[in-house]
Amino acid sequence: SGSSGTSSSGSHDSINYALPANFTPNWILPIGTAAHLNSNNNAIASTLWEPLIAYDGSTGSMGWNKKGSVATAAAFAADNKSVTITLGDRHWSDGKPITSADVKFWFDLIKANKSQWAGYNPGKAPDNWTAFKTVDARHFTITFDKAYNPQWMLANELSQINPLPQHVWDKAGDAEKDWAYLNNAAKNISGYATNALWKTVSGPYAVKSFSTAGKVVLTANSKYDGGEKPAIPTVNLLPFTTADAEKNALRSGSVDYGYIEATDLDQKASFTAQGYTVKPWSGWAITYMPYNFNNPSIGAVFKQLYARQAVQRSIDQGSLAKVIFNGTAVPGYGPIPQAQSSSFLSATQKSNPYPFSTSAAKSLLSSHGWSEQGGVMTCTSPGTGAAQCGAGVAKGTKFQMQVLSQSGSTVTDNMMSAIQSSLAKTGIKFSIKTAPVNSVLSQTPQCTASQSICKWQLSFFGTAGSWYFPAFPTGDSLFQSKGGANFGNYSNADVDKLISASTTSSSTQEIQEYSAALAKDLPVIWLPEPDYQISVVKNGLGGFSQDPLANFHPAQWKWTS
Amino acid sequence: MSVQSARRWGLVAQFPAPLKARFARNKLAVAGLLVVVLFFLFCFVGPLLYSTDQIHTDLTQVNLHPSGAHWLGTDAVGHDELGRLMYGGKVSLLVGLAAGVLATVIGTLWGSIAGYAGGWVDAVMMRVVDAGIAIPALFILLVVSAITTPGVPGLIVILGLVSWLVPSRLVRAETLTLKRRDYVLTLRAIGGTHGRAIARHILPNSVSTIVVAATFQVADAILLVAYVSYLGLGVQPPSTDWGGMLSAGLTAAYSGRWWLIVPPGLAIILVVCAFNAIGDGLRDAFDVRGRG
Amino acid sequence: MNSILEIANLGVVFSTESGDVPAVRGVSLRVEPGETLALVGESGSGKSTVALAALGLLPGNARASGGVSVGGTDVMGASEAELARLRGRTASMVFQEPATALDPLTRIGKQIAEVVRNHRDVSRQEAAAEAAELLRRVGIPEPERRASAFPFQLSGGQRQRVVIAMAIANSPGLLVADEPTTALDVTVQAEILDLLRALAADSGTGVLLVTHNMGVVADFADRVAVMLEGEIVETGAVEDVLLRPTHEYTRRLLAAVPRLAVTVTGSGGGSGSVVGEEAEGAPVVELRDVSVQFGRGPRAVRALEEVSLTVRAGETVGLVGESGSGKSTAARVALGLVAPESGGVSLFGADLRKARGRARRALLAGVGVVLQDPVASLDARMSVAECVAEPLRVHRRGMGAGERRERVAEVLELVRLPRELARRGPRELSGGQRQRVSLARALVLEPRLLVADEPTSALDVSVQQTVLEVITELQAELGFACLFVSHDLAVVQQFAGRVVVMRGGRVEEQGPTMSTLLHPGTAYTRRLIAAVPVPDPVLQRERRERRLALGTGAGA
Amino acid sequence: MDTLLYLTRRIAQALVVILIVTVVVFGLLHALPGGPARGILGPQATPQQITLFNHDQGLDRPLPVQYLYYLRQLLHGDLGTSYTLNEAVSRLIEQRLPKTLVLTVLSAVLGLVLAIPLGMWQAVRRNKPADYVITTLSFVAYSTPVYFLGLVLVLVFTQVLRWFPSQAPQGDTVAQVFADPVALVLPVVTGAASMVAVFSRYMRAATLENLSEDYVRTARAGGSRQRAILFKHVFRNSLTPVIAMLGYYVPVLFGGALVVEQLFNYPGMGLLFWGAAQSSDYPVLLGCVLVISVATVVGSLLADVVQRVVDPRVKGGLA
Ligand SMILES: Nc1ncnc2c1ncn2[C@@H]1O[C@H](COP(=O)(O)OP(=O)(O)OP(=O)(O)O)[C@@H](O)[C@H]1O
Ligand SMILES: Nc1ncnc2c1ncn2[C@@H]1O[C@H](COP(=O)(O)OP(=O)(O)OP(=O)(O)O)[C@@H](O)[C@H]1O
Ligand SMILES: [Mg+2]
Ligand SMILES: [Mg+2]
Repeated sequence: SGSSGTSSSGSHDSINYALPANFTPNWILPIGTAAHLNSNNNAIASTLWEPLIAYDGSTGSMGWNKKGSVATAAAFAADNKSVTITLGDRHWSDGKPITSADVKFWFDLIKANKSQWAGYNPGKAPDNWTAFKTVDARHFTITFDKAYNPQWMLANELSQINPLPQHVWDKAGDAEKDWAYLNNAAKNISGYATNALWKTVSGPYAVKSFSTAGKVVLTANSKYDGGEKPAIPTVNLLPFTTADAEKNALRSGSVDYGYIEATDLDQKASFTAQGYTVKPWSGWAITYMPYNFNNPSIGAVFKQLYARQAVQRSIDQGSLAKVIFNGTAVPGYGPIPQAQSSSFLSATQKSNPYPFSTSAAKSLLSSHGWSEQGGVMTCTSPGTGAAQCGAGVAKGTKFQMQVLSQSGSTVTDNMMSAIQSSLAKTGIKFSIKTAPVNSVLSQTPQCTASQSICKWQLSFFGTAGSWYFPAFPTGDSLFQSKGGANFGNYSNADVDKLISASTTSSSTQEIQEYSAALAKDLPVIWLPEPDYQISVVKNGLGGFSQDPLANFHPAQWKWTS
Repeated sequence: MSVQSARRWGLVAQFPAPLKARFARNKLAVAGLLVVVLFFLFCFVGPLLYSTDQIHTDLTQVNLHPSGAHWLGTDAVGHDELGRLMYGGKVSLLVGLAAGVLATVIGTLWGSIAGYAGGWVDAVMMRVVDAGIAIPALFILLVVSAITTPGVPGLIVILGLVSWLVPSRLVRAETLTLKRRDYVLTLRAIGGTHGRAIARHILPNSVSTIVVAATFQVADAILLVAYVSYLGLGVQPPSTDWGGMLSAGLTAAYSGRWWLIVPPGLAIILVVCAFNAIGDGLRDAFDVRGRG
Repeated sequence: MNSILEIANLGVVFSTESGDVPAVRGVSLRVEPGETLALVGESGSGKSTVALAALGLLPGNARASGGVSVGGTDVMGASEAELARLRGRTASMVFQEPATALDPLTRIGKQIAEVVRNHRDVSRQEAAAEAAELLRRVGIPEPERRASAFPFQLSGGQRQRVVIAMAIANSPGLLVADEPTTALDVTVQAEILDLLRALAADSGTGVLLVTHNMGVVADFADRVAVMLEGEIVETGAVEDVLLRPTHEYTRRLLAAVPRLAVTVTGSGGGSGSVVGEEAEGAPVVELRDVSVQFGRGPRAVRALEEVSLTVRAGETVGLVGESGSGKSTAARVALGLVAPESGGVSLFGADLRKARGRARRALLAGVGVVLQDPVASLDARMSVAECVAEPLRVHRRGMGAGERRERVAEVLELVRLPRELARRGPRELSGGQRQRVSLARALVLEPRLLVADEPTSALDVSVQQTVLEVITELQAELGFACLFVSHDLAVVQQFAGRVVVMRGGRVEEQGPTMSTLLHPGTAYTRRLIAAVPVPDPVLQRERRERRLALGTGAGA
Repeated sequence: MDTLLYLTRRIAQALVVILIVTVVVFGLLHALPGGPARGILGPQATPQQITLFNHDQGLDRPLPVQYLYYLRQLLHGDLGTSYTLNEAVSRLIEQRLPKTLVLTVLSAVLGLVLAIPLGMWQAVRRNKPADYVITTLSFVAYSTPVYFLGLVLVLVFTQVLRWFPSQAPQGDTVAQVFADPVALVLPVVTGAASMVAVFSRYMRAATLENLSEDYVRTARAGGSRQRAILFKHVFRNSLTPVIAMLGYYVPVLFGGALVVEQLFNYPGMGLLFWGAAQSSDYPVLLGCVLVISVATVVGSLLADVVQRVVDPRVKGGLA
């Protein structure tokens, strides 16, 4: 029925929540391949099957939200090589208790099918979990291959575990067959509301309807016995084709919880007048443009730290955040998210080692053998000496680079224009090519100089933030040599050591050092981190804070007036 | 007055007198011609009189209301909007004109060869055209723009390549009738070559069809540039075009920044209208039938 | 006075881009009930304009002065509604072009019924029945069935009959017929004239007949008015005007009319006949058992079936036959423009289909071509000089510009066209001039073969005469072979040495012109000859009687 | 018989066209650098996951093999499975196509219903003020980018006047869509605008041409009134060339549908196509292009057939 065409739920028995533009929910299972498990599908799945350990920012600060978790305690052994977890006294919606067997079921599924699993990263979970030992129905122990930082282990690995209703889902008694069976069942979207498989839930909500066009209606799970009792009986998750369409719906009042774009912020008053509150939702993320260090023409220049400094000093993050983003972005100077205060952030990163100054940038280049020719800096003094361009930079090399940037956002386009303009003042020519974000990602792979695909120089896919971290912001796949998402092949042995140390040692010292080292070494061009979204919330809806991990938690939503 | 302004336009000057007169009688067409000339002056001469920095952004001067310093205000990165209108107009007009002409040239060659050759050559060539019409232009645009950077020349080629199909059908239809004309047959009967038949008879006689098609192609190409920019595939900064300006301005629609939307919107509408009116006028002028 | 049509001092001026064209000046005439007035005169003299003015159908750019009254109604002053009441009832009109005069998408029965219902309050069924009856009256077989045909399913003659049926649907007092038979061949023409005559006799309808065919005038009219440059120069009874013309122009006009010799004593015979009968030259073009089919499947048209004919050097062969009999197709096969399905064609003794490249061009260099339609034969975007020079550009590539200009001027002179014409475009010429340009182009290379398809069809009789004389002279000089296609037997008789009569794609008979046309071997040829009207009212009356006695079984 | 022969020929031609389309589209897609995997799986995907994805989707096989495989699937009516949407492409199209058809067919019908009388009226009033006004308006309607027009309509009618809702009907089925006719008004009007402009021009030209035909004079000489001539004769004769144009207008309609669907939050084929293009979802892209090209080909086929019905002359003409 055309419910969203009419006004929002005045009754307070329900809420209309706008999903991000052009996203349609299409996967119910909390396990699956990377193609299926994006963060929004994940958020819906976690309201149906509560995670073992909810380690997120939904309580206002980053940490373990015990009310939203099945586990009540996790005791690490003194050597940090194993953990023993205690389950709460909880039940499935069909009345059966949640036991260690349900966790082991998950554990076995993932172990047996890890290559298919979205969360898999070689060497990490489940590879570094060597054994699962059931102690009793509500206690079990997981053993690791070596000692780990408990906070990291909780936040980034154990938080991925999701107790599953083994008594309903374990049809074959064989992990591989069960995986195939469950994934197959999940391929039938029209069965999501009817298939008995999906009726046994542990979370605060169950699916009432799940339309193939993307509208999902959740209804409170009356058997829920966890800590996050749902306050609103019916939750409507509404898909929108574009942000504009969503904003039109907002303006006509048919959405209770929606979003606007940075450029709309000056219409704040009109939304306030309509009974909304505008609440920016910042993400636990960083935004950057990777350099392709292996690019055959400009890679050698990128490898020079002074050159990267000159680029970084030509970018006025303060003005960008204030003017282009209308204040809805936070300058970021290193690998740790800066919108939230955290113990991971180093003073060096926080204080911005390379403040904006095109004249300083220019003199950096001039003092390394570059001079301006026709408005573009050109290497006139090649060589490896202190006042020379550096290894591999040939005479006559022009400092010009091209970014492959994500299309479809006015703010991004404006930011690129502004960056282009300020780089030009330094004498660096910066040209822009845009493509849909998927195309950008496809065209900016890790590569070696001889590959034809290695022509890319800079890449930008961070309109909504480039990289969302799990609760513990390590850089292992981002900045470690050969890391899976180290697109530009950045490589620095010292940094590699700091990254491994940050996950194994139990202090935050190492990660702060890592933060400082990368803020200084500039593995990428650091850019302002935009808010995950600028929420527009109906007055009277409260009782929650917005999770920087970019998940929504409907159970926390309440009508207060 | 209007006849004179029509005469000043080079193209018209080459047409035989009655054609010119007939064109001049179509008031909309003359108005269209005037609009096009004015916009060309605006975009190509205007910057000499009203000079602005369209290369650098100025984040201290963003979203300013129209004022003495900035007649049409400034945009979200601090470009003077009036200057930007001239700057973007250059691209829109240039790309529109060139792409329209390119499409017409390709279409004319393809259509006249297919129509003249007939038989299986025609069948094959026309199936290709059918397939081209059946593949959404948007798809081609997306794919091509993912492979190469659409600079101005690139954009011209891409738009030309997606829009030659309609003129090729028109020219083919024209060629099919022309090649059966007795003067072509006479030429063939005394041993004249195919090349001569196409070059001396068929193309000159389809010139009205071709010129009219070209005018409409130009109008369509300007619209297509705008559409392409809306989809994020247009020219890149610091360049811009009216379509890009308009779609960037759309987000300001609710913020009351009319000066970011109305000028590029009007410019597109006016110029496309103008080219359509010119095409219409030319068609009327070439059409000897149905007069009076 | 109770004239059905009375035109007093009519003047019509057309406004065009290039200024005003005074088409008609001070024309006065009247038509009495039951009488036929023929309006004749040279092309462009304003005949059609007068006819249109009679019904108030002048185009939008015309300004008329003077008075036109039909059955007492003042046409000039009448409102559109009054005119609508008048048209189709008091006065109606038959137009020249049967091909385009009918709505292609409406069944003919409905179109006729529409005229009936425009003026009479009858039911649909009654109107339909009446339409069928009208179709029967105009001689369309199986009228009930044919009423549901679309115009494209009818032949030209049948279409013209439908237009006539519409015109007589409400037994009008005045029928204006603008060249009602020019597009039709002689046999059909004769039938339609019979039909109109019967109508005039039966219902006392006055007829204003516009035509350039003196035979038709002689056959049909009671009185004649002769127009020249927008004015009437002579009026009188048909015998007087045709046999004893007083105005100099009328005399000139009549003198140029080719007369079909119908008795052995007639002089007839042009120069062609001198060489013709011996037929000793080498064959220049030869068709052997040629068959041609257009289209495929059930709609295929067999245009030629096993046609054989030969044209020898120095000889003129006339190709005659009713419309659609395959004359033009045969000519096109000879030129290599239509590939025969079976049979062989040789040109100058060589097989054109086997010749390629240089050899082919050499063969074709000896061919001169005049195709049927004078308007379509010249590229309107070229000047006359360019048109005529085109064969030179194709075959005499080495020729200098000056030399070429000289040669073009020479040929134009040959066809009696002034040099100044060379710079004009074809649109700026009269029909007759255009046809001569086309002839000049055919002659510019001094051909060994001239294929001329109806080279005089669009001409005034006077111009026609000039053109034929030119060809005859040149042939005597150059000795080329000539294949001459025409449906005008009188012209062929004058001009060709041998004649080939075609019917339905086959050669009906062939032989020396004189003997074949004076003593036709087949009933078809006899009928064809009998249907040709002669421009002598007395003689024509006799011929008509004889033709009717011969029996015109041939339904169109 | 004749018609049957003609139809077989046309259908054979159509199949050839569609085959060409698949080759071109398939070739172009695979000419894209990088392949879809990284785009689909996101920046966080590991190289192993990318290899696995490419293997699962058969993208690691040689291109001709992939194409033949795709063709074989196609012959079995299988359009593949979306990379991202967790649905078979055929199911997606089955869900989306009817919605888009509702929109485009309504727009086309509205467009024609307005354009045809307008065009005729203009022809009758040629070069009179009314003609100039309508001509100018139709030029403006044609020249306004659809997204701009849509924006203006939304702004005026949903935000200022609040006459219509800002979204198209949100139902998933055609019946649900029709249940909310008020919400259909703006999207349909937006889609119809350029249609009215284009087809009123065609109709005007065709009518003008027919008005100068001889048969009009014949009818007038038979005493028919102007009105009767217009409606009985000129109308039908002018309509045939306009119908012929309709077939080729199908892709344009789809292009317009994309924008309308975006503006009015109406997930149909246009958005499916756009989304697939944005996310490198090859099977969906291929499916959409195939559907659009089949629609175009079928559209022109239908236009021809309709023309044969309306115009008896065409029979045997073109075939
Ligand atoms: N609609 C028109 N506009 C301008 N001039 C016209 C128009 N119709 C006819 N004329 C001109 O008026 C003159 C008379 O034309 P009309 O058609 O009456 O001649 P006609 O005697 O019927 O000739 P034909 O024997 O060739 O049919 C011609 O010079 C012709 O060019
Ligand atoms: N290109 C064509 N396609 C189909 N049918 C044709 C074609 N050309 C001629 N025909 C048909 O072939 C037959 C012979 O035509 P042709 O033109 O040779 O006749 P004709 O004797 O020259 O007639 P006319 O005296 O009218 O010029 C006619 O039935 C005609 O309709
Ligand atoms: Mg006439
Ligand atoms: Mg002929």
